[in-house]
Amino acid sequence: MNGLGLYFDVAHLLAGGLVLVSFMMLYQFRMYALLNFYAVHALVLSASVAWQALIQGAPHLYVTAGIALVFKALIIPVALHRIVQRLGIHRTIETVVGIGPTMLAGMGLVALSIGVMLPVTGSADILAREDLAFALAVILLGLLMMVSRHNAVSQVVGFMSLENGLVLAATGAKGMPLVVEISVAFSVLIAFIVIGIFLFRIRERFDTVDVQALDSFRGERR
Amino acid sequence: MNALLVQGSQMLLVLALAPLLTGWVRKVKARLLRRRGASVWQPYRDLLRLLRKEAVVADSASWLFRVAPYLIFSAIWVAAALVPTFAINLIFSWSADLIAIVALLGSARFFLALAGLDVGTSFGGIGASREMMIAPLAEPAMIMIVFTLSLLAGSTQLSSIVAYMIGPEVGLRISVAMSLVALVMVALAENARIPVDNPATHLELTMVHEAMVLEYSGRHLAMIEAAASLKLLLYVSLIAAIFTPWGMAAAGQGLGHYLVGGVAYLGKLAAGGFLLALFETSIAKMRVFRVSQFLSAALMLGLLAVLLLFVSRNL
Amino acid sequence: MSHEELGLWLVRAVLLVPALSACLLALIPGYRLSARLNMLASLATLAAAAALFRVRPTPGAFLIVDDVNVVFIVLNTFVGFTTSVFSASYIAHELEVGRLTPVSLRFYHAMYQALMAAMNLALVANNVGLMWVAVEIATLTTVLMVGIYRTHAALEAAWKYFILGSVGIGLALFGTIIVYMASRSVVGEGLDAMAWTVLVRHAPAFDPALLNLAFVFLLLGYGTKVGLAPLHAWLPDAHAEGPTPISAVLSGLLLNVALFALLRFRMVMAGNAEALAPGPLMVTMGLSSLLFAGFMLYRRHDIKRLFAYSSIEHMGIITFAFGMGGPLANFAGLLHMTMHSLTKSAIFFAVGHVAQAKGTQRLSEIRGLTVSHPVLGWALLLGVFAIAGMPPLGVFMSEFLVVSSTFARQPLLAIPLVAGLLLAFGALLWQAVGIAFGEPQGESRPVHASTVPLWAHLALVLMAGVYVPGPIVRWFQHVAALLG
Amino acid sequence: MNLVPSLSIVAALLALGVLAVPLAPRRGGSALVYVAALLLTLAALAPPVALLLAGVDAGTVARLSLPLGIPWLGAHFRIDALSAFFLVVVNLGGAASSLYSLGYGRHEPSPGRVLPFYCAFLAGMNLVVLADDAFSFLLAWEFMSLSSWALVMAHHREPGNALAGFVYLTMASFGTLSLLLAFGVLAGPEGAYTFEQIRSREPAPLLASLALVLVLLGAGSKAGLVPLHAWLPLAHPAAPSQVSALMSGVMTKVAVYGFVRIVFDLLGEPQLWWSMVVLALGGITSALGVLYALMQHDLKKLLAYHTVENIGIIFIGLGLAMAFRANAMGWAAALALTAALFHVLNHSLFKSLLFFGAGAVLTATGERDMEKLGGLIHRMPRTAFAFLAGSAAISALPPLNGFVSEWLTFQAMLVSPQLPQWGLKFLVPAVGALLALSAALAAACFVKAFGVTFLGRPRSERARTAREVDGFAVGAMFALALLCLLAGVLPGVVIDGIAPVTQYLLGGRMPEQLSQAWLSIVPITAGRSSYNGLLLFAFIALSMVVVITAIHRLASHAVRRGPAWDCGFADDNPRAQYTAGSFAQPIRRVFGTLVFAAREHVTMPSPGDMAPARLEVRLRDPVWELFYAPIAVAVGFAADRFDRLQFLTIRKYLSLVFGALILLLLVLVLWAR
Repeated sequence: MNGLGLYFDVAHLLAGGLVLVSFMMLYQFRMYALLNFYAVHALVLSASVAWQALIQGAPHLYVTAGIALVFKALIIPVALHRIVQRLGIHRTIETVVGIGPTMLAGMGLVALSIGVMLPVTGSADILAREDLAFALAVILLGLLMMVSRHNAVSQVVGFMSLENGLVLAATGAKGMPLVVEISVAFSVLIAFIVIGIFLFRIRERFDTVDVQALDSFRGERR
Repeated sequence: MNALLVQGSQMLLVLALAPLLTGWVRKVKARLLRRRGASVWQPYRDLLRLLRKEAVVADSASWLFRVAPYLIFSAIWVAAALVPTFAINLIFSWSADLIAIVALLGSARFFLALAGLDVGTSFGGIGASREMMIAPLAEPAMIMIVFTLSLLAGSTQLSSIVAYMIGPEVGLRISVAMSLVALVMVALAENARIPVDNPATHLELTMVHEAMVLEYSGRHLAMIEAAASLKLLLYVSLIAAIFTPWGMAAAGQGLGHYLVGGVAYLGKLAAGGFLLALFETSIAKMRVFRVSQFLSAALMLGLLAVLLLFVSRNL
Repeated sequence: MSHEELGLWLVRAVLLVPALSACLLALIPGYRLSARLNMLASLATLAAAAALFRVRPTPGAFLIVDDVNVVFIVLNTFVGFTTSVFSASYIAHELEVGRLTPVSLRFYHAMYQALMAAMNLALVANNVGLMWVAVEIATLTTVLMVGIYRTHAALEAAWKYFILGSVGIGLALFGTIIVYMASRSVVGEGLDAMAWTVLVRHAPAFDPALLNLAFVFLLLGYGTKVGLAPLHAWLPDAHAEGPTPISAVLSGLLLNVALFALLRFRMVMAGNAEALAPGPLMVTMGLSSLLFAGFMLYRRHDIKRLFAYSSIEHMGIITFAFGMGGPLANFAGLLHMTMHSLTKSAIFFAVGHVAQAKGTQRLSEIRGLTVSHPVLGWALLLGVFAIAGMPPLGVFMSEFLVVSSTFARQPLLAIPLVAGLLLAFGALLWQAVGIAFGEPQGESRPVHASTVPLWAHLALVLMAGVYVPGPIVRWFQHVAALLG
Repeated sequence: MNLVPSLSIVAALLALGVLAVPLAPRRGGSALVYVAALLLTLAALAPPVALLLAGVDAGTVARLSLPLGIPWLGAHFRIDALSAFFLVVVNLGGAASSLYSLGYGRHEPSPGRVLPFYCAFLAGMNLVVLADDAFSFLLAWEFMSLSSWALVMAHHREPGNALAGFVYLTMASFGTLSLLLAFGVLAGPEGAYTFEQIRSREPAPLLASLALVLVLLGAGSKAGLVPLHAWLPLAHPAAPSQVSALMSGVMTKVAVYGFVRIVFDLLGEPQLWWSMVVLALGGITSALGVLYALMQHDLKKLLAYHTVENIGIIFIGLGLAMAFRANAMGWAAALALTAALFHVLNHSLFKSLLFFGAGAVLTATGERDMEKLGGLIHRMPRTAFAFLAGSAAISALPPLNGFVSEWLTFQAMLVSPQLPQWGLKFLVPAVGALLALSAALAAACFVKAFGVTFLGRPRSERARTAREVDGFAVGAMFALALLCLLAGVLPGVVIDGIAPVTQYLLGGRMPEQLSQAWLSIVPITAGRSSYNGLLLFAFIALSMVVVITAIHRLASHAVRRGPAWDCGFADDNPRAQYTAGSFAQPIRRVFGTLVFAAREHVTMPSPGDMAPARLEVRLRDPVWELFYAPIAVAVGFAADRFDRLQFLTIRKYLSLVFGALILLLLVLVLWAR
């Protein structure tokens, strides 16, 4: 069982690394740094997926890993760099609460996700269980990022890290069908969002689709 | 046939005696005030004179104005004829119990108030309005008295109540005393006597009954006056029959009993009239809006009488 | 052709007819022709779906037609068809006014069929993953259609819908993954571990903790699509800013499809004795939606947003009913779903014509409709009463069953339920009285409205209030028993 | 006994309602519909009358179930003595109203908004009474509310009607939901919704009490028990008058039916405190109802408030019946229930009559405000006569019918000392005082209503030029007036007609009345109390005839017309008359200061100033301020607060989702512990 132990340790390490990178993303208050860390996030994900493909003997997962590597670690960060430049978005990230409390909340979320996964025993194998706990933590941290940042781009980054958590979970579930399709679908979704941001010229906030329309409309004309 | 005769004679008796009682009260009042006063027969003369006169009816009056006096008179007459005077258990006495008699008087008042409104003058309105303020307080008080009596006697029939009051079971009861007081108060209010109303004045601020009938003249006024007398007689008879039932004849007893009953009745009327006059001369009329308090007191007394009944006797 | 084969073809027809016509419609320029084609395709789909009542294929790895979904498929295709009829007369007016261009119309029709295909796929999918994909496609197509007017408001509504929907999709996916993990250790790897039929059969052996976690994510993920408060935010704006046929389809169908997905998972949950009872969660979400929407209804100024909130309210009631469970409440929930789709889409048909006739969606400018447009006015009023649960219309029966059975079992839960119903009723009544009665105001353009779909829906709702056909009752009862 | 005729008539009425849609705009269409409605309601009278006349021991019950409604249950219908009695009330009112509308309906500006719903309303009321399972009952109940709501909204352009309709239907919905909850309790979690099943279930005492409270809320809100009456004086006057008559005279009785059916028939053995609650509510309702009525200037509103009072009287009777039943005093319970049901019939007769009269006044003058009427007795003598008869009847004046039922109620009260409970012993006389008070106030109120509207001199040009209404309307009013008199002088017929109902519900009945000497009515025994309306009527009529003949023969019959005496102040301005407001002023001062916090404010111009003096009266509605306003304020406040959620940013909405997720996960963690 030594081999399995190694497999397990590496998978564990990579998944844990993903959580760590998520935390580091939470810590950033520079736009470009954030984007760079997102690239790292995607990179770690790609490695993790590739490792899963190896140990599960599921070659199709390499496709997912490839998507993560090419699309998420390269194309998207570059595109977002461009958008930030082109649209003249502020280089600093405005947070809703300070970085410190956000980090604390993040710790709480990790504790929560472990607490939720603790009662899962027996039937589910350990690997999946640990993986799932990390994936859940990544998802929650991604959500936290979305709700604690004012900038549109950092919110998109939050969503993308959330999605990375999903892919982590999906690949961790051994033998799950449609994983590749799902990761492709999500990539399309992200592409849509990024294109949307570009098309609608969403500079500062998620909420308004045009700078001219700022605050004039909030759902209902009074 | 005999029974019908007795009932008929009571009907005529009340009609005949009513103006006399009014005259008697006026006479006593005058004497108490050290005036000589008109003859006790004066009311009869007044009525006859009024009957012979032509009636003057206001232009704006409707048929109701002309029908009402007869209606009022008939209702009160029927009611008065149903109250035991000299004998109980007359043949038609069961056609209306005490509640129905109260309601008959209510009918009369209803039409009197309408007649007051009919011509469309302020006086009629003021009278009707005040009368209808007094009635809603007097009637519940009356109903409470009825409750007390009928709970005691186990019946709302006047004849049965009287029979019970003659009987030995009554005893001295606080409830009975309270309902007597309440009944007297209600009677004063209903008959427009001092302190509630003054039958002898035409001062607009104080009038109630007289204001309503101000437009009446001739035979219509005669009917109204007769009805008022009958009503007074009714209340005196009622109080007499319930609280001093002695001498009352029962149905089917001989002529002698009826005669005794009749004499006793006359005596009771005389005493009642005297007391009324005495009371009226010794008290001042109250403001209209004090009347409500006066009658609320009667109502409270009546209600208290009912409640005390449960304490004093295991019903 | 054997029975089995025929059934298989029918299911394929239900999926492929709309999918292929979506491609075809994307190529056809003329709007009249494409509107007709749209109707024709919808009718064909409806015919195929109706035939599924009689002929059913055995469940495969990907597709399934069973008692649980057959009524929804037929309902889905029926409302899809009537809406396409309504859409034809609605779109003509929009073109005249110039709110839509021929190009965007081409896009609109293609998307309409794509949406139908996606919803049908979500309903017939026997695979949780496939269903997830279908719901996602349906969401994306509606996002595109909501933004079709290209106004700021429409774009913003679409954007909001897109972002919130994406997060919902993510949560639902996570739940789906967990379900797979729970079943994998029992059923083994592969497609089987995601098939409904298998999941329901093996549910008792699943790890309850995993199921619990999965259900939380599924409830929130699909609940976002259902529009449960506090996940509802996209719903009112998406309804209000998109074309009205899309509002009708959103309220009448897409919400149902999402709820249907939840129901499937609820069945799995109900199968596992140790798992967290899904009831309390659903009851809480249902009640909060009901009460929240009830209050929101009072301050609405936009007629479509008003009815969108009413959809939230009704989704709350339905979720509550399924949360309560038991044969009566489940039956009522199913009936309520059906009635709500029919009624709400009918209301949106009426509202679409009304908004065209008055040239506005603002409630304050829509007054005295029964005077200025008697047919539309009375139909709208009837629809409002139907949705408010007045007899003899269908919703009354389901509300009767929900309330009375709840009170007999959990009196304390019935109090907020009744309060919410009354609250929402008061608001709807107040708004409806303003719309339908009083002196007519504002402009009043002639509208060549086809009210046939509208009346057809209302007639069905009326019929269901007094008489529900036997076969449907048996299906509902069977499904209610399955739901536990 | 067969249910098919009754149900076919309901179906025919519904069909007529549908037919009325195309018929309404045509000439003569409205008359056609009303004739059909008249014939149908008359036909609907036959089966229940036959059932009631068949007598006590017949105990006939007809059942029918149709495959409608809740599928596995079907729709059950049944006619028994109780439903038969109420069918008579409903269809009698319906027939009278249809007859009235034959003429009155011609003045309807928008018949299309009245006719279909009128027929539906009649059908709905019939159906409530016939229903024999909870679903059909509530369906018919709410259908009845809905169709009457549509009728209230018929004149939707008049100010205030929208609010009236809103309050009405919201309250109706509240009532229906309460009843729904009550049935939920009664039917149990398995959904035993037919009345047959409910009867056989024995609910636990606590649950039964819960059901009673809910029924009081549900049926009470429809009937108009204080404080649930708020909708009634808004909605009843807003409808066209024939509908006001139906709503006040008949629909509130259907609500009473609902109460009786559930409490006496379905709920099993009553508990003692139930009767106390009902009695107290009845007493308060009757007194407050009439006080409200006295403060009104609007003729129809006044009548509507009077309905509240009469409902109070009916509930007093019902409460007494419950008290006696709880103590196994069947005969006394029968007496009290008979009194209540008698009053149900009476009120349906005279309230319809009075609303017809008000409708006639409204068509003739276009006014409901009494302060602008007056002197109509000269212009509309027949309407005035009928209205007078109705006023006398509702004021409980002998020998008319209103008195009989109140008399019976008093008789039932006088049995109360035999109850063992001290609470009831004390409560009943107090309620009796309230009843007497409200009866006397009712008389005052109708002196005001009749006196100010019909007597005196006209206060406006329109009143001066009013024209008598058509023959159908007058015919309907006279028919009802005649029925009021007949029920008053021959009450034995009605009491014997009610006997099967009490026999069915309580297993006891009042002594047979038609066999009593002279057709007197005897509630318990002849020695205890008796009343003979026929004799009283004969005596009064006879003595009137005798007196009038005697005086006209023997004394004077000359009449001279002259101007009214003006105290020397010659200003014959009709506005110097007493008005409704001034008439009620003494009562307002006596009762109003306490109940309505009535305040009078006099603005007297300074000497030499020619401005008119003003007297302002401010009344506060305690029920509205205590119960309804706070709810409205709370809902408004909450709606405003929640409304902010419509205007959040996407980030905040996402935070909501995030919060919900965290919350649920926390629940999960805690759950697993």
